[in-house]
Amino acid sequence: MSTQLPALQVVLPLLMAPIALIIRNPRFVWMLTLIVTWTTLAISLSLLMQVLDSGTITYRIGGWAAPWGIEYVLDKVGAFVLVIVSAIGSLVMTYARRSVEQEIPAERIYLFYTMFLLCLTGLLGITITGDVFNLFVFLEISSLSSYVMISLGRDRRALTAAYRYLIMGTIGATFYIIGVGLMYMMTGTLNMADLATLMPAIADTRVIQAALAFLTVGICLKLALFPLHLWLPNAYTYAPSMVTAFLAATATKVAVYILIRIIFTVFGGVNVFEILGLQNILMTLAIFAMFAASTIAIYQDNAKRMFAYSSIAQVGYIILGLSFASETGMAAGIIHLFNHAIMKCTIFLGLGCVALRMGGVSIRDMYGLGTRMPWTMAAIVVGGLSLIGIPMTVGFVSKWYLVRAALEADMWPVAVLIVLSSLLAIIYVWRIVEAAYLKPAPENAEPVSEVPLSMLLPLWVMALASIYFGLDATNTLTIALDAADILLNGGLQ
Amino acid sequence: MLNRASILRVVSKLLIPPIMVFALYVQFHGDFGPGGGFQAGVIFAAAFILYALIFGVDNARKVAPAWLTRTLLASGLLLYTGVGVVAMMLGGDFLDYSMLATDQKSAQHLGITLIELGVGTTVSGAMITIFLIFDGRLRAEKDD
Amino acid sequence: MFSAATLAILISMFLVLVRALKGPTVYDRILAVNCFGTLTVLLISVYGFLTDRPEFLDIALVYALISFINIIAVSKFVRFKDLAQPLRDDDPGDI
Amino acid sequence: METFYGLFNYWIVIVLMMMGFYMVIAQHNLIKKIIGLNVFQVSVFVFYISMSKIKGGTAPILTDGIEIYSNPLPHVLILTAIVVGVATTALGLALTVRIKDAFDTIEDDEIAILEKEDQERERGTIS
Amino acid sequence: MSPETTIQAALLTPVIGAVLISLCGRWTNLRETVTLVTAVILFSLVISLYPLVLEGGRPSLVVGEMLPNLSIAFTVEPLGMLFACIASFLWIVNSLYSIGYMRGNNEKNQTRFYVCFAIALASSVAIAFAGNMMTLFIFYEALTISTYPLVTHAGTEKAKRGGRVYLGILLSTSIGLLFLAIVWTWMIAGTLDFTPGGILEGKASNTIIGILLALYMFGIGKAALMPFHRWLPAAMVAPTPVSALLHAVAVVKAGVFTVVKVIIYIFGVDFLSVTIDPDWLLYISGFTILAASIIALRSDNLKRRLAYSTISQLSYVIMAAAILAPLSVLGAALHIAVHAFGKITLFFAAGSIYTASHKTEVSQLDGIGRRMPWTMGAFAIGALSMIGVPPTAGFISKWYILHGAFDSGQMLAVGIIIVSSLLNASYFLPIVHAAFFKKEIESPNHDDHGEAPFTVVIALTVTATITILLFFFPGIFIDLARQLI
Amino acid sequence: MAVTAFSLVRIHNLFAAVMMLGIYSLLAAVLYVVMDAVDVAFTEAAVGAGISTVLMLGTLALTTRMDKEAKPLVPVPLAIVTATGALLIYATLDMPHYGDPGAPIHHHVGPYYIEKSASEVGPPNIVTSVLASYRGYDTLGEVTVVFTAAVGVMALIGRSRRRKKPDPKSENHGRKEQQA
Repeated sequence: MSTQLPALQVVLPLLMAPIALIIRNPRFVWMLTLIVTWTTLAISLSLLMQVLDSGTITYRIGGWAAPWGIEYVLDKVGAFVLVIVSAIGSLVMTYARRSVEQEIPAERIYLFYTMFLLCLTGLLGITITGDVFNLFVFLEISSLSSYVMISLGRDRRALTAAYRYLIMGTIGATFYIIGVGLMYMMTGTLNMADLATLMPAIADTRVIQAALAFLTVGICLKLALFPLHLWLPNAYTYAPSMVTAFLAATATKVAVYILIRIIFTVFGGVNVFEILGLQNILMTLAIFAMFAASTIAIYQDNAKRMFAYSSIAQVGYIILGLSFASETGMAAGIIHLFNHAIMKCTIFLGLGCVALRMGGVSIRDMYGLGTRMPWTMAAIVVGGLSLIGIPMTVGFVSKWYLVRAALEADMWPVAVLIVLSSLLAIIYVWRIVEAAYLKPAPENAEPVSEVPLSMLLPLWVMALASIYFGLDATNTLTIALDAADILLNGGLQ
Repeated sequence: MLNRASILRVVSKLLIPPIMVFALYVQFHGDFGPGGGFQAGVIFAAAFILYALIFGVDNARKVAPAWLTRTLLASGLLLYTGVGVVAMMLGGDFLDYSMLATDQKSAQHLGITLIELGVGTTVSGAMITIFLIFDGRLRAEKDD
Repeated sequence: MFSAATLAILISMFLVLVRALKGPTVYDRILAVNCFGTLTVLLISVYGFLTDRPEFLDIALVYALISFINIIAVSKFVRFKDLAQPLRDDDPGDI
Repeated sequence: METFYGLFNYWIVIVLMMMGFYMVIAQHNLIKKIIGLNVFQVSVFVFYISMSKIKGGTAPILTDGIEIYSNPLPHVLILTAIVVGVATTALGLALTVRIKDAFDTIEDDEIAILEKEDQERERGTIS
Repeated sequence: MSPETTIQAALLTPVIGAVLISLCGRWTNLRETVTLVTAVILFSLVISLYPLVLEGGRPSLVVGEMLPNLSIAFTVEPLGMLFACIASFLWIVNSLYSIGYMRGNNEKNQTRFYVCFAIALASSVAIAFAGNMMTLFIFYEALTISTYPLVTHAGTEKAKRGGRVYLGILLSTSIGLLFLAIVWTWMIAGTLDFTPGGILEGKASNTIIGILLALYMFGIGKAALMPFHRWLPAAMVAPTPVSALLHAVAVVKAGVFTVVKVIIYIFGVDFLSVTIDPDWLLYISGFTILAASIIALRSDNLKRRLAYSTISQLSYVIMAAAILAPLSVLGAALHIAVHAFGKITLFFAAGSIYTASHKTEVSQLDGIGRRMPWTMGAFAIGALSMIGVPPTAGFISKWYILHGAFDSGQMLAVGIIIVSSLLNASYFLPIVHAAFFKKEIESPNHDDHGEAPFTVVIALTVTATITILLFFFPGIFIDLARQLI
Repeated sequence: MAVTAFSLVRIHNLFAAVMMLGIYSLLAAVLYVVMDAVDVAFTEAAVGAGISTVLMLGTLALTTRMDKEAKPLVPVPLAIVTATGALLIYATLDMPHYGDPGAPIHHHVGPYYIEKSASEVGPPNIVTSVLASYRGYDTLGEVTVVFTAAVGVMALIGRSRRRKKPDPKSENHGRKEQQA
């Protein structure tokens, strides 16, 4: 059975989506989804073990060999991202029930969970596939379902947010398709490994350069790199709490993963960074993202929006790490991918708890919550500290590696910028801390109780994870370093 | 007002069955000529949409209540995935049709037919659902 | 002969297109679109014979069909501003 | 001249694509944005199909006596892409309907104003 | 118990204590008993390692790898031993004092106070025992975060502002400069372990060493080198036991401790003196000493005056280390201890005055010595120690620093020390004088008050006594510190 | 086709725009036929000209029929579009010419399908065999996308079961309740 795991990883949630549609009963659907997500987590973990043991796994769908059929390729990066996505998915799902019951009309809950399953399918499918077109298909599955999930938010602005995301996302996907088309035109194949072998011979044609440009822009739209981020803040702000937690922790990460795949696998044999000055462009944009987004975040009154901007800044960190194109930088990017997923998930889950009890997540809503919802706020603070990069949290590990990568590349101004921008995080995180712990609760406030255990538990699992992986980062870092090594030196083996 | 549309009604009544047959033709003739599950699904849905256009969403809903379209929608996808999973259980890779029968060609043929059927079912279900919802919405709006 | 027919159809398609663009009334446009559909059907069948691939007739058939439904929808839309009949109060719902 | 004929097809497609793209980003009407998206995507499809064409080839349905067929792979891809496109359109339209319900307009700039008001109201009620 | 287990226990005791305290929050007596018991256990654990370290043993403990090739490790060496002894001992005294103070002033959120205090102590002990720069940095930040709730304890707008400055300066210097320096050091040296003689020798050019030194010195914001000293006066909004914690027990001590540690174990004294001879550090610390003293002279608020006095005293340590003579390094290590006892006495006294009479300004203190003889007596001793007058401990450390300065011919440092001692005298002695010899100003607002609560008086008497005892028996620290050179 | 597209850019009557989109789609389909992509043409005819139009009409009926007043060309998007277009045109200069049998795509994976599909899979329609067998997984994804869209539309604007007495709030649940 273990040889079938790569297929099961994606097919299981896919298979359960229509079943969920037939069951309809919210409670049962929730349970089904819960079981599915935990199973996918188990599968992804065992896949990671396999990959760590025996190297890259390939799986031929339909039994057709690679360039003719579609192939699954799972290397360390992929397996790592799979674990991130499925772990976040299962925790968020555990958390979801109460939050969803409150935020989504009862008769639509089962549709919502169906969407969630599909979104999970899409994200997992993107991660595991070794075919550029298949990637597009799964990208669309995840995107379409996330548009719907976002638009189910309670505020009417959720609709426009989803609409804008739809437009931007589709433009991104179409750009991606143009890029794929251009590549296909010059090579005649869609398989990533095959493309990688054919690429060096034709790398200096203008078609391929244009293809690279289109792919990069398309993907950057999806991952909300700085000037292309406009869809993100509203989408994260007005989406239902659990959707924000899930998407913030996974969707942009998977988009980054696509970028890694394209740049380092498909164009692996070519030094793409030198062809188009891509390195400088990405680095500049990343640094801009770090500063601009953090600065905007400081001025937000809505905590969700604040952290949405912070997400944009953090994506900047990841891209910055990648743009060093050194092993350390790459590892920094990958590790931050993981770490940011953990901390953002913590924060947004925490905000979801606040929303459940207070009905809103503006700074004003948090006055005095430090004593009224101590566990929730403490978890948010842990996530916030991690965002700043305080030692003993995951954020510190990423920052350490980023700075190291910058220094290794002899770019000490960049290193200085990295630490400076993380200082901006102090300011916005501390706005929350002050509101929660130093402001008194409004006088006419109704009594607020802590959220139920089913929500606290996943929240604290995430919070503790962000401490644990900050203290013991050896395992994750070993994987990240290996993965970086493979990407830089081996392509798809 | 509807009386004036009697020509339409008669013509439609005459047309709808052939359209459905044509859909089936497209479905199963996909191996030899253009066409296949997707197109067939759309044509099938088109027949239905025609019905709904002429006789109203209410009547259409009677023919295809929500549970039916929902089941159509789900079962197609289930059928497709099911084929893959069965192939997997028989020891092949996911969607490896050659596991379905002993002879390579007939196995492939069986597999393709089945999944095309799945495609057709889901697509027709989806199109009908989407259409009915859009138009149902319309009436609901006007009532308010 | 088929080539000549193709050419003729192309020309008429162009003319119809002009009408569809210029309007001026909605009905002009509907008619133009309808004509356009019919002409496409013709074009495809003629082209099928031109290249000796009779399978193309299937496509032509679908076109004819879709075009028909389309026109009904459009006409109803123009006439009644919507596409279907009133719902009753005990509507079972979509979801 | 040969270049011109050889690439003319692509150029037309690119012009079409860009018109669609322009519609998407410049139009304020939500429906027209979606129409633009459609135009954009259809042009991309045509682009794919153009590259699959081979001189003297014919439709990739095996028949006796025909040797050259056009490349079937782009056709398959585009079949999928079309479906994805229509799915996106359907969702986009559904969203538009909801937006119309909620904001009573489908003009992007008017919505932006309404949203700003929302935001101010939010601040107003809390501060 | 093996030394490893002892280290483990010493690190865990305050953490467990914190948990217990938070559990006992509802029963105040139990809560405070737990605090005291934890403090006593911690101290006995720390002191039990003392003989071993004195004999030259360096017990160490590796907790685990945090990053590849970079572990969280603890090693007890003399300087750390010194710091840990001071911190854990003063915690006992400070707990006693806080009980009186917190109850006397009816402070809110007392449980949170004790919990954070215990965590801060845990971090301090971890800093003291840290075996490499990474571990030290981790707990350095932990200390910052855990003291933040203490600084903002009052929860008022003013407290919030103070907290902002406190956290802003400490975090931004540590993340912005210290962190960079650490990463850079690691890249150059390939290790961060504290090694006698330093780890940087021969690995980088003099310019880079210079830049690194600057990054470290300014990055360690807790050492309050100007211009990053603003947090100390800002943190004065906190209750007095917290100020004592900041100034004497943990925070600033952790800062100067780190400075000394970095100079000795990262750069290496000999290496520094032959490569770059950091005169600028001497100038800056000298400037800080004088400037802070002058500001202290001009402040009327007692605690503010004490805060600036701390800033100036901290720079003594930095300057002593920067002289790079063996004896002055010894003096630096000693001064950490001496200043701790002297300053905590002064703060206890200030808090005691506040508890008893709610007076905060220097000008209100006329004649108070007659009402609160114990308090003001202790204050006088503390002040003398700050100035460096025998028979107080301050004399000893100043003696060594001066000695070192003479040895290495740093006449500028000698001059600074002498001038600043005069300044010290001129801002402390008037207080003592006024308290005992001026007539009390009659004011209707202040009704009669006597001495502060009993535990408070005990605490400050103990620290004052030790300040004097240290003059006569300095061996306990000197023997340790001698191992550094 | 260009004419149609251009008119789409300028036209302000949404209804007319939808009609033009239909024509545009039909034209595309004709092009597909000419370029030998019969299956694609089939789908485009069914979807682009049929379903899309009907859906658009439905939306129009629910919203509005007229766009706002005419707008001049907006510079920023125009610049973006021109840049993108220029990049593409620039790229075309290195492209294999239209219909060129020597182009790489006619030499790698494509021909394999043409040669082997009959023996490996069976159906004479190569597109079908590629679609359903070689790249069957893509098609599964495609079906899932359709499924997603349908469920999405249900979730977005599906009506819940009606009560005997229609309550306007339950219809547009959420949104208006929020407003109220």
